[in-house]
Amino acid sequence: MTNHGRLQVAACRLSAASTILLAFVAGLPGVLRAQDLENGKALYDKWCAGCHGMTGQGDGPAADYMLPRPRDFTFAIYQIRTTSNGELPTDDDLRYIVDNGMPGSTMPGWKDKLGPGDRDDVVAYIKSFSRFFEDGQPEPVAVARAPRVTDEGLAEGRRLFEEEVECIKCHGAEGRGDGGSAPELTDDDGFPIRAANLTENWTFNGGGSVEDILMRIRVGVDGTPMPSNGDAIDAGIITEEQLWRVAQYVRSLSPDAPPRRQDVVRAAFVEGDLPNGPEDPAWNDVEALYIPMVGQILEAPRWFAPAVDGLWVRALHNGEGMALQFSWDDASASPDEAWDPFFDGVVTSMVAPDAPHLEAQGPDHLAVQFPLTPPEGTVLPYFLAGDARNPVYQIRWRSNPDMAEEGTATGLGTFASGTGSDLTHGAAFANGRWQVQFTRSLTASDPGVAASFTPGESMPMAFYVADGTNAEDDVRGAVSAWYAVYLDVPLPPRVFIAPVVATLLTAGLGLVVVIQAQRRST
Amino acid sequence: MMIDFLTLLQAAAEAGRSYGDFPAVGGRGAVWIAAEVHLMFAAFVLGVPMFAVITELIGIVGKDERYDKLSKEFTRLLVFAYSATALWGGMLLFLLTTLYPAFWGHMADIFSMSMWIYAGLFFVESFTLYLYYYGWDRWKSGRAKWGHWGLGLLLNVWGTIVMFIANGWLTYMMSPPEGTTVAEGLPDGVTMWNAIANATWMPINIHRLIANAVFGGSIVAAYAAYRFLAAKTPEEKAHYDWMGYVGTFIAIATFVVLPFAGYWLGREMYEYSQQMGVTMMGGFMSWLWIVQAILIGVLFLAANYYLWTGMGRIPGAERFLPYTKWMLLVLIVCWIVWGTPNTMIASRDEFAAMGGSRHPFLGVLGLMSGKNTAVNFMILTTFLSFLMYRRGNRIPTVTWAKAGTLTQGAMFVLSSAYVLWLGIYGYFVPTITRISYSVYQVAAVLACIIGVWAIDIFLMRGSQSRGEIRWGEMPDRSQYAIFVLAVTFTWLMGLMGFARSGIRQHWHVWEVMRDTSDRAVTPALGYAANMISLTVVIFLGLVAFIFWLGGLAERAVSKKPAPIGQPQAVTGG
Amino acid sequence: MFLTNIKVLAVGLAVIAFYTIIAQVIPQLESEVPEALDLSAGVTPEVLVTAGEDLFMGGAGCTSCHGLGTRAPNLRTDHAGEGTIGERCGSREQGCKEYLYESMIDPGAYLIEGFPPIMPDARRQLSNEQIWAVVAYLESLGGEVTVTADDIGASASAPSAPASSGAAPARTATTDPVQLLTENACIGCHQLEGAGAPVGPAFDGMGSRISADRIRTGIIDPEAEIAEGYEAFAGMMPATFGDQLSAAQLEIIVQFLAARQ
Amino acid sequence: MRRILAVPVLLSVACGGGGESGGESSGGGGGEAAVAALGTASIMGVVNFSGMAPANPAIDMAEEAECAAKYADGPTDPVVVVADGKLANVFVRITSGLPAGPYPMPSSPSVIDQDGCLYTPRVVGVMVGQDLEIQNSDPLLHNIKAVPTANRGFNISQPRVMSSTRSFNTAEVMVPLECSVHGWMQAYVGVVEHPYFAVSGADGAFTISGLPAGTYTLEAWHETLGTQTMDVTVEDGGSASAEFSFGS
Amino acid sequence: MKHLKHPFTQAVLLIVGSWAFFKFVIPLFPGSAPVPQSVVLQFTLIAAVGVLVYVSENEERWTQFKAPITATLVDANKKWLRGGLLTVIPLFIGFVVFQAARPTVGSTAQLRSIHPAPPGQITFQGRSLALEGLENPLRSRGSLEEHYETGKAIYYQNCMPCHGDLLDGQGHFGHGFNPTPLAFDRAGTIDNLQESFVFWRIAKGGPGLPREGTPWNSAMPVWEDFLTEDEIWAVTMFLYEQSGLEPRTWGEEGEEHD
Repeated sequence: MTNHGRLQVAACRLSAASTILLAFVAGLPGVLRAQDLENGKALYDKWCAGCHGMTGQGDGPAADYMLPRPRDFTFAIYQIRTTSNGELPTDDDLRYIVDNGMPGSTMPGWKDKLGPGDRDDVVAYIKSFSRFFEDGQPEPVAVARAPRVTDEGLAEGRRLFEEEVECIKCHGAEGRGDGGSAPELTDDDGFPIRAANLTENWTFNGGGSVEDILMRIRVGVDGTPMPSNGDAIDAGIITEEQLWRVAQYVRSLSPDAPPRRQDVVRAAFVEGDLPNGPEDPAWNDVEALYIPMVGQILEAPRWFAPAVDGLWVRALHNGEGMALQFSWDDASASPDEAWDPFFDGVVTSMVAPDAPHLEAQGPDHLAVQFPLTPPEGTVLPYFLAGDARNPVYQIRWRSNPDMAEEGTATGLGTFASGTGSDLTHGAAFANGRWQVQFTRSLTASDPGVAASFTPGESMPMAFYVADGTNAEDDVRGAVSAWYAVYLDVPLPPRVFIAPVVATLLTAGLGLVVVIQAQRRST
Repeated sequence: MMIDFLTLLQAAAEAGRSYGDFPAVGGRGAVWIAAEVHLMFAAFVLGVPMFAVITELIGIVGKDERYDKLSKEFTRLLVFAYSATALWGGMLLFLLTTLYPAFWGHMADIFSMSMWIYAGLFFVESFTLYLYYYGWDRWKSGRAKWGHWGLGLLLNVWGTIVMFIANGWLTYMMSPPEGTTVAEGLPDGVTMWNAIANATWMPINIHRLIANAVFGGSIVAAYAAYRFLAAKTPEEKAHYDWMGYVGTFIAIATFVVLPFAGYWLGREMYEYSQQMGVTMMGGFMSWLWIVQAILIGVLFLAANYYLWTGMGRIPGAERFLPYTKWMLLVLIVCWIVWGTPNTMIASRDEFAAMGGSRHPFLGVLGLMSGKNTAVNFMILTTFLSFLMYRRGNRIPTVTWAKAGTLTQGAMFVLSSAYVLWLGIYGYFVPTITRISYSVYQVAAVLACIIGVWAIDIFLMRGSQSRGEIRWGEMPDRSQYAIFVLAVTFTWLMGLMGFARSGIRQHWHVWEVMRDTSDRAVTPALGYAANMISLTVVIFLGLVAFIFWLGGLAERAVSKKPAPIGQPQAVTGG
Repeated sequence: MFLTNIKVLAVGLAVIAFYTIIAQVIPQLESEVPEALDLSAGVTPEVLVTAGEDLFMGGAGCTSCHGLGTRAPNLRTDHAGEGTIGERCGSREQGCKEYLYESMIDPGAYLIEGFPPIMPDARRQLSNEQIWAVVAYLESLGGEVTVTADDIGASASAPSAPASSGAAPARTATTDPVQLLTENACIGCHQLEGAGAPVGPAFDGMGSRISADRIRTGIIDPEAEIAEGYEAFAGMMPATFGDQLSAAQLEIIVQFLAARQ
Repeated sequence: MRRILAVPVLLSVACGGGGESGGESSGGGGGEAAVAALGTASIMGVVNFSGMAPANPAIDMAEEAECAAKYADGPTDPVVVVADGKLANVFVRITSGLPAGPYPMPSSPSVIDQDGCLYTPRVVGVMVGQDLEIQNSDPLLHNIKAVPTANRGFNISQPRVMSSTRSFNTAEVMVPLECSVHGWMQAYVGVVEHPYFAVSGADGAFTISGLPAGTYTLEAWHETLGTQTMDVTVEDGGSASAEFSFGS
Repeated sequence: MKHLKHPFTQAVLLIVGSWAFFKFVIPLFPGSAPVPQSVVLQFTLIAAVGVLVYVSENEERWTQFKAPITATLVDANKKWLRGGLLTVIPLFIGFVVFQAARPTVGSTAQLRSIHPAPPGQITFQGRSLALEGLENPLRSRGSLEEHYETGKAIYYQNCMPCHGDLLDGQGHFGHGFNPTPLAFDRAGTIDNLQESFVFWRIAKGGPGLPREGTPWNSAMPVWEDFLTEDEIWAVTMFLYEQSGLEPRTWGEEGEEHD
């Protein structure tokens, strides 16, 4: 660089500094408190450095265990902004993330932990990691008001989603992140990254409201492949209202509220035949239970970046047999060559601490387990594939070759397959979602291999799901704790007799009291 | 194969030598019932003499024959209760030796000497009792009366020593001295005295001594309450109303200090073994203390209820009535705080909504700081009720009456403020510091009680009366409160017995001698509650029988009812 | 009067019932009795099997080799088409339990083809009762449990574990370091020239990583310092080698390993 | 991991984008355009390639039929473009020897087009502050994503035929451009603080003109073949030749 | 207004009001949460007992309170009310019994002991370790700063996914387990415990819980399989440091209600 340039730089740096200083001094009196970098640093070192690293490079001790990685502050690339694409976020943007965290990632919200002043200090300190902030910050993008949500609007949104804005390219036809370009996506650091599953708005990093979604579409998500549509608006190709339609459509892909947490899957009693496949329309009327799934990080080899975060379970029985239907979002039917880049990316970036990695994509897995014998009292087998004392009965399914088997296990990796019932299965993959059905008789033919189910009783049930393209296998994957399936029974007579008896008894007692009182009063 | 079978048979025979079985309730159940009923009778025969000696003293000092008669009436019951105690004690002994021979062998091995002394003292105690009862009318006046009272005192002394010895055995099971083994005899450096005077011996002694006084008082009160309800004449009603009051007074007055003894005991246990301490307070038994809190809440409320309804028969007490509802509010709030479980019972959905097994807001109340504060407030409130009751029909005449009352008020305010402050501040300090706060709180409450009481004694000196207490004008429901008090206290004793015994879990002697029987499991609270209820029913049934017997004897002794005068309120305990 | 009696009785019983009900409605919890490992007299086969299972799965560390099927035959599942250990030991002529017991106290006696002779004498880690418990457990895997208290008593008088007898002599008086390492089952867990398992730090290149003194300490007191990266295996190496090797043999091994650059 | 290349501190401060464009004067177009100011000398060079050129990888464009249709023999990724021993897409610039600025700003923007799901040109140079015009000639969605280290990046969606303009305010060689929708698409932008740079054409030739007399260091960069430097001396009005030679 | 002063109305209002308070108002307090049904019931019961004491402690109030009840039972002009109550109350009881008798699929109430009693000694990686009286050896060895950093790294690599950055038991995997992972950031959790207790829980995890820790849904891994003794001590130290709580010491002792 030339002397001249250097001087100029120095001069402008000075003026920038003095401007900031001036702004501070001017804004101070009583209203604003000066952001305290020292305090910010102390708080940062204590609470943030574990992931983001002492020098803000996103290389804290936990970083290698995560995918996506923690933010590297030194480049000032921030996903969640209200400013134009490529620009710095405003302080409010940063504060918003510090306050609320990033759902769907490991970043928690800090508003219950740190005071407002403390959070300001942390924001100030985070900004000090990057020179870009020395130039001041831009204004938020102005956004027009949202049009009312209408059916036509949603249809228009869908059209735009698929044909004009072409969100479908990455996010897929039904928004489950299974678009044609999805397997090759990487973030700015070259780590593999998934297109968001738009059917789970509670996992959207920047919030799941229509307004949040619009802003992401409008200005993009920096550091990720998600582009800004600002230029398209400027060029007159897309109108802002159309973007609102897209946002409204995207919001409509998710349920109104995140699935409520429940414990028990009710297997309703049906007369006659059970559904004959996972896509049987009969399943549509059956109530589904959402099971949150999390990484198997309990026993080696642990897995910190599971692909599947939830599983929907439905169940039916007809007194003779029972059917369980599972559906979960998985962008690929593994193994899938198209996803090799993603698979390779996961393998090279997830430095699993416990075991060497897979060479090639395996199949997708689903396992559902029950205690082999109904539990006594509160004693259940260990929820992770049972324990030596309390074996579990597992039904396992694999996508390729498509097969299901049953057997017992007494701990992770001890599955012994066998035949204990007339288990059959069906599986279907479409638009980034697996649907699998298991059907079997209620009673096991071999009680040493399979569990039996009794109508009217709850049977504990736990799950395991793995995605082959995410470098998962039969021990690295997503697990759940114990839930239960309850097989409905026709109401027994005592249910009707007991209330009648109780009513009559109470009425009789009441009469006695009345008669007694009247006799006394006279 | 044959040999193997024989070996197994032999093994079974050996196992049979360590443990016996009992039909229906099982070996443990049998010992449980026998031990608990024996214990309740023992508490009765220790508590009632205390009661008798105190009332006799009041009678002597106050020259009031009512108290003397009261005292005698109960000593008569004591004679029957004594044999019941011995009977159940014998039964317990037989059950232990037949059902737990190995364990009993171990105990005998260590304590044989003290067992002989125990038996000897039992004789001495019996004879003292006979002398005390049958000499009542002979040594009626003057010095002889004091001598008679001395006999009563002696009776208490023997009883206390007997209890201390037995406590030595049972506390040894909880906290044996270090180095003890199951091998024959005691190791070097450990003597029988060490085994008796172990870590929890003295706390248990004190705890039981106080509890016995409460127990004696509450059973006496229940007896009086029954007689009150059954009374046909106003005189009789007045007498038993008064008797019920005296019994309740003694029960409540001693009950107020019972939690402090409990703290000491718990503290010693924690110090002795962390594992035992955690099992007791935080772990397996944590819910037992919620049940206990409910029971003690009932006790406090019933006691206050009795006092408040009793104020209806005291002329002038109506001026205090508007305050009772606020005191009730304090009691209820404190009861709720004390009864707040730290480990809540909830479904998974509820746990999820709470974000864990602890409620983020109420969980705070589940901690020691909150509970301790609540208990101390309940004690202070009850004490205030007493004070109001006592002052009901009095007009102080001393010149400094106003200042005195204000000082008393200030003491109340200061101590409650201090207790409250410590309770709140306790959340902001480390556990170890917080624990010491309970001591300060207790000290503040005790200081307040003693100080206020001392002032009150002088304040009431020579006070004028607003009118005599109309004994006998008590609503029936107040008498039921006394029953509730007695039953609850008996049940509470059973519960605490389970707690004390249960924390040893699968040990006969903590970490020395294992319970290797198939009933080594510490039962769940439901089973324990059934056993407790069973023992309580047996005990109360027998007590009722004894009372009935006493009634028979009474009728035999004097056909005509004793003349009833106008008894005075007890002014000191 | 009668009514009063009834009322009093009712109040009393109601109070008792109330407390009893409260205690019943809360979830019932019984305490757990930790299993006493008193396997001496009057022990039943069930107790032995359970205790043996605990040992096999946990304390005794059997599964670190027998669970994988690569270092040693997998005992819990089918091996070479002969079924689980309980099934296949029945073919042994001296009887199943005798065979298993002997295999445990003298592992060299019955080597299975294809596996390295790396199993240590079980008596180094387990008491006589515990060994029988493991035998009972292994028998229970597909076979009938025939171990009884009798067996334990009968073998109790047999020579006890070499570890506890103080200065038990090494099996042979060899001075060949490789033979020593093999005989003492070291290469079961440490790799030598690529052979062996990576449970402990490899012998290859050991001299370049740590000093001779450190090697010596490591053999005599394995817990003294755990090599980086092997923390998960801490506690697996028996501390009995100091007694088992003669001073000269120990020194030979130390020098041999220190020279492995 | 690209970011690991540390940012040189001296280059690190820019002043709101306005700082260095303050010296703007009339100037020529991009690298090839004539430049009025500082001098009249020029460097005319050529980049040779010796040996067998590596085969360029084929691209599976099945998902974009409209693009695929433009390539008769099937699309390939033009990583190394060699014709008659001449290497194209080499970015050449002067790294030292220039007098202190300010330098004249090229008057027209540099242009990069997305056509047939590939970037043309694949390598482009811009001066600091100079506009880069990004065109989309494909009737389908591209996003153009710049992943610089010293500059602020951008990521623009271009759902249809349209164009956007961006500029960089700090020198950076090279700024990668990519398309997330089409993982194969790759381009490079050389951002230089002066206008003396050029990109070799299909014939391997490049020209840097408008230089004052002096001795300069030239640096040639190729995305897979690395960089080479050489010193060149020119006189006023004269023209020096420079020849780079890459090989496989 | 006259009705409001009547003890009967007051009693009814007080009981309903306190129920509403426990059920609806307590969850509104800052940082609060819905109160489990069992607790609401318990509290309401206590409040009802208090109300009963209130109406009956004073003769006059008691008579007043009883008046409407007696009137309903006796008065001739209240025949319809009497009849109505005699119908409605038994029907309501019948309904309640029906609800109770009907098989439901709702989750069952559970009781878990948060802090079960630790054993006297444990086997840690093959060695016996007496817990009673055991202190954190790191506190008297080396630099505390360094141990804290070690502990921090271990926490973030292993514990954070469940127990969370905030130590509030709500890490990104926390919601998948029941019971939810323990929060360390509140008084009444680890500050009630000696460090040896924490060490035991970390080393042995969910599978090492005693019976009172059932149901064994605890997802706490057995960390002795992953970490060394010193690492567990370091992470224990980190927990206290980071949460600003102090471990319970072995010194002077007392009890703690739970």
